[in-house]
Amino acid sequence: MLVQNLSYFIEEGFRSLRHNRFMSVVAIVTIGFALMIFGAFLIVYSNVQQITDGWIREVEVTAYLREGISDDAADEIKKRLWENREIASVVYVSREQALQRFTSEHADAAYLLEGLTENPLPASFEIGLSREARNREAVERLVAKLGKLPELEGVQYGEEWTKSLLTFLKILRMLGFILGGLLGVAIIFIIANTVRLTVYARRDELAVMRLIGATNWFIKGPFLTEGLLQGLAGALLSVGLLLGMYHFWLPKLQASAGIFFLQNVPLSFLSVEMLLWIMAAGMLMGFFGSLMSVGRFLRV
Amino acid sequence: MLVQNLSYFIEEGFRSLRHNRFMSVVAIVTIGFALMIFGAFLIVYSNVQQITDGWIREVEVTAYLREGISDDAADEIKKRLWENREIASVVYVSREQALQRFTSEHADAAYLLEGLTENPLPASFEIGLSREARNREAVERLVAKLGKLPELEGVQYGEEWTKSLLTFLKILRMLGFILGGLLGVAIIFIIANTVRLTVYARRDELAVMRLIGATNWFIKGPFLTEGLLQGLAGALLSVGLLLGMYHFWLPKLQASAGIFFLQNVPLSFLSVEMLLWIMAAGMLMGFFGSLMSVGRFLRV
Amino acid sequence: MIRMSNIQKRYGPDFRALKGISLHIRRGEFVFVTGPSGAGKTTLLKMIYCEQKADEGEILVNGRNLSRLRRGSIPYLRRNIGVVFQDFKLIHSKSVFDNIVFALRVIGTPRGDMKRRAWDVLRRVGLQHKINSYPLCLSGGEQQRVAIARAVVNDPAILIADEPTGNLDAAVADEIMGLLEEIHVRGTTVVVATHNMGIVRRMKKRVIRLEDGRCVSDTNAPDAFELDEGEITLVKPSVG
Amino acid sequence: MIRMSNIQKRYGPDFRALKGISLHIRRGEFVFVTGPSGAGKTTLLKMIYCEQKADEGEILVNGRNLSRLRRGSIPYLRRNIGVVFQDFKLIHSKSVFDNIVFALRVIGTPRGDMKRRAWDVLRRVGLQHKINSYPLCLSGGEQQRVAIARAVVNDPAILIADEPTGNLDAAVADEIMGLLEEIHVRGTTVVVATHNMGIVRRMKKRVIRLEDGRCVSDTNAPDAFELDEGEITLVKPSVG
Ligand SMILES: Nc1ncnc2c1ncn2[C@@H]1O[C@H](COP(=O)(O)OP(=O)(O)OP(=O)(O)O)[C@@H](O)[C@H]1O
Ligand SMILES: Nc1ncnc2c1ncn2[C@@H]1O[C@H](COP(=O)(O)OP(=O)(O)OP(=O)(O)O)[C@@H](O)[C@H]1O
Ligand SMILES: [Mg+2]
Ligand SMILES: [Mg+2]
Repeated sequence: MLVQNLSYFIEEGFRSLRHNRFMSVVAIVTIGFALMIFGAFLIVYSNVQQITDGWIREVEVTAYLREGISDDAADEIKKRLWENREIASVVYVSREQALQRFTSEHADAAYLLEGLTENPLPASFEIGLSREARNREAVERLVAKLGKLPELEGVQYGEEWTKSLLTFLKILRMLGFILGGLLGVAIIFIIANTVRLTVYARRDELAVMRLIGATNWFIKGPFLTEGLLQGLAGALLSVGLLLGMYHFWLPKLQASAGIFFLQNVPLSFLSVEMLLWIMAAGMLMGFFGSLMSVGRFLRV
Repeated sequence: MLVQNLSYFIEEGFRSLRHNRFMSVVAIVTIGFALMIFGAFLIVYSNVQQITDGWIREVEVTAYLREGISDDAADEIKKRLWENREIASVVYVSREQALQRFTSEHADAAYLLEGLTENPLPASFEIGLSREARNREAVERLVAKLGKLPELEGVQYGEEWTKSLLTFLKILRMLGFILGGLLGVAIIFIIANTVRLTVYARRDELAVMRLIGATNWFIKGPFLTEGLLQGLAGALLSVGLLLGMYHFWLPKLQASAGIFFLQNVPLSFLSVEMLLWIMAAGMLMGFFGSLMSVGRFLRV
Repeated sequence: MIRMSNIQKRYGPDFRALKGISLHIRRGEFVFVTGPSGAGKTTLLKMIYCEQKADEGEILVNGRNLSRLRRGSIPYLRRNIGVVFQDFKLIHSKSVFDNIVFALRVIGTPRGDMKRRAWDVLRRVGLQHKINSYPLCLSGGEQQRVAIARAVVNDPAILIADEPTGNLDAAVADEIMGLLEEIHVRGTTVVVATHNMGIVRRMKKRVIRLEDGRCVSDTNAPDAFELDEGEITLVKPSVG
Repeated sequence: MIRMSNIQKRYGPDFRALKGISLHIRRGEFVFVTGPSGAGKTTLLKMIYCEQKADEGEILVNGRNLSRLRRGSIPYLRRNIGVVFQDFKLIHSKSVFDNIVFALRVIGTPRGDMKRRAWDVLRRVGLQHKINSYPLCLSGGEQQRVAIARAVVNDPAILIADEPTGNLDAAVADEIMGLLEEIHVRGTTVVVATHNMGIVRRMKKRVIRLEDGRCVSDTNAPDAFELDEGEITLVKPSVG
């Protein structure tokens, strides 16, 4: 009995999709485009993330020691630093090493140091960040923590531009979050509403079914499978659109160097996991869009 | 006669919106959310643009002269540079001036230069960019052009980070363009399709009207005003949502410092012009969505 | 007014609803079309107002050859034809008044006139008290009368009524037939498809009988039908 | 089987469609409901299968008090009641076969049975050749017969038919009434609302007459109606 009903729901969902072709196509295209937007957003977001993460990975924190701290004391501090989870590596650079490095790095300017009587460079720790700490917040947190150590004179991370970049990336990330959140909400509404309209277009039939003595869940069944199928078809369409654009349109766009000379920037596609999530989301939204809508027309 | 019809179309459009309340609300909410996405995207895009434009404005190009070029010859070159539209200001910095600047800027490292027998610094032009050239492409074009001049030894724009930033911004801009384009297309489809579904739900009435002897344009009239009104209402809803979020939700989000410590980043809203464009777009899409759809059901 | 010659109508590849119908209905005539369920009455009427096109044969309505009519001209043909559809085809989202008025609006009646005429015709079918109701809030018979009112409101040259009394009691049906008769007297060509042999007999008009897509009889003598339908009936003039 | 006591039904604040109806229809009875257009026949029938709720009064159907029925139980009530709606209410997106089958599916008929019974009932109403058509591709009378087939296919305890012959010619109408009679003989309680006095007279059953929302007569003597409706008719038993 349950099996018979279930197979009826599925059969009937497919039949209805086929029968109401215009409506199905319109709904599926709408859902497809809505999910495509979301997918495109995810692609952009994850690519920006990837690019900036690469940069962040290069960020290195340098902590300068106060004058007059012995190498032994420095060793002590190093051990303490090591206890921080954010820190993956600590290299001690003594004053002498710093001077050596300077002369070798600036060989052409070696004469600048020729007349020196005293070594002007401080000793320092070069701190490498652990994988988890390679993000803006963690870096800033670490820097703030290090700033409180009395043995350290100053903490510097990367060059000046890193700071600007980190701020910018923070903004970008926040904006991405906001945009993504809005997108998510909007797309849920769009898909659910589209399915609602398809149900609305057949409100008369719903009433008839109820008058014949069908229970609500028996009436809902096929509409739910139909909503689910519409959502799935829309999701497939969106993935198809994204894949198509990624493979055929993007290379052409990148090749038209006149506008964006970005031939060499590799943009990655969504992961299979993400794609599966999109499908699942489409199906769920279709399903719940139907669910919320059908009940409305069963008040007879 | 025409006036009578027009007033009938408008009256009837409003009446129909009111009569089919469920459908109107669903359609308007869908359109509203679709346009909201676009509006939110525009806000994000224009803010990112604004932030990065501030940085770009600080970009200064420095062109180093080859050794052995006299001050007079430099003057000649300066005049030629001046002819470039991209260049708003050129300041000649002689070798002596460069040395002076170095010593004053690095007062604490003055001893570095104490033993010097010869001035190691080259002469240079500090080039300010004109307003139109303050963008990534123009800067790169200018740099490439300058690089071809034999009198110049090297051209440097800003510091190292500027290059990374410019590349990144280019990518970001391209991605923004792609995303924006996709969004635009998708939203046109979504809105038009939503309006189509509302027309589909009343396909029977369209057929009846035609059987009574109404001409196609007479039947379409009220549906077109209705589509237009739905689009307009959706656009107003989207603007309302955006304004609401901008004024009430964003400050709270920024205040919840735990996640994003961005209290001090001022995000600007859409310009009035943009808002008007959104309204116009909503109305147009509603109108054309109706137009494309109604005809389909007038084949009797 | 309406002339058909050898009309054939196919629905799908192997079903013929009309199998060679030829007839001529003159201006100002009053004609009944009868026949069993599925005989093709509605299909025949649909030909006249161009809801269906003939596959073969020619139809002339009001001098126009319908097979040569451009799609854009169909509305102008229909404005001269009032139709009472078998399934009423009222616009559910419009009130009774707006349904009637719509038919007037279509032909560009001035605003003031519209109201008066709508009232007038609703009074004629006995529905002035339902003027602001919506079709789905009316009884079957009331809906049918609205459909009739809408068909006659703009004084069409041809009136087509498909089973216009199927949901009406005998008394109201007689009134409606009286209304049609009156319109007929004013010069309108009237074609009524019906199963109600009582009415057909009483009206004493020309009767075209279809069976299985063919015209099996076409006569002005109502007596010819006295013995059909498996029922013997003695007809007296209407008392109401 | 059906017992109403002092039923009042309001549509809107100042329109009463039923003004105190009390009646009792026993199990296995066959009852006609007649009355002029707008008298409240359909409204009365809608009470029985709970499409409309009474504002006052009580209805008992099959022992259940409908005013106390939970919304969730309504479907189970309706499964015992076959209804031929005045406007047919066929599901336009389903074929004739699927429309019939749907009524069987609702009550959980096994798959094999469904097909057989659908065929059977369609043959009874003379539509086996239209089994794969869609309702909008049928003539009015054919649609009506599908509606009848759907109502009787699952052998309901109560059969309600609202104007079931409005679109049928006399011969088919008689066949349909024969079908109803047969179902009645098998034990079903049958309630038929109709304007067709010819049929009412011929069937010789109990007749309830409504006028303006009131029950004006309730009798088993068909002779009482011989002089109404402005038409005198001599009735003979059906020949077909
Ligand atoms: N759109 C259609 N598609 C396919 N077949 C159709 C269509 N319309 C009508 N038919 C078939 O054509 C035949 C004639 O239909 P028509 O509606 O003309 O009958 P009718 O004489 O009006 O019958 P009734 O008295 O029952 O209304 C019927 O068998 C019907 O099933
Ligand atoms: N849903 C509704 N809302 C408001 N009024 C209604 C509604 N349904 C019916 N009515 C009114 O109630 C009255 C009785 O309607 P009902 O359908 O019961 O009549 P009926 O006897 O079936 O008539 P007919 O023979 O024409 O079908 C009518 O005047 C009708 O306009
Ligand atoms: Mg017909
Ligand atoms: Mg009724």
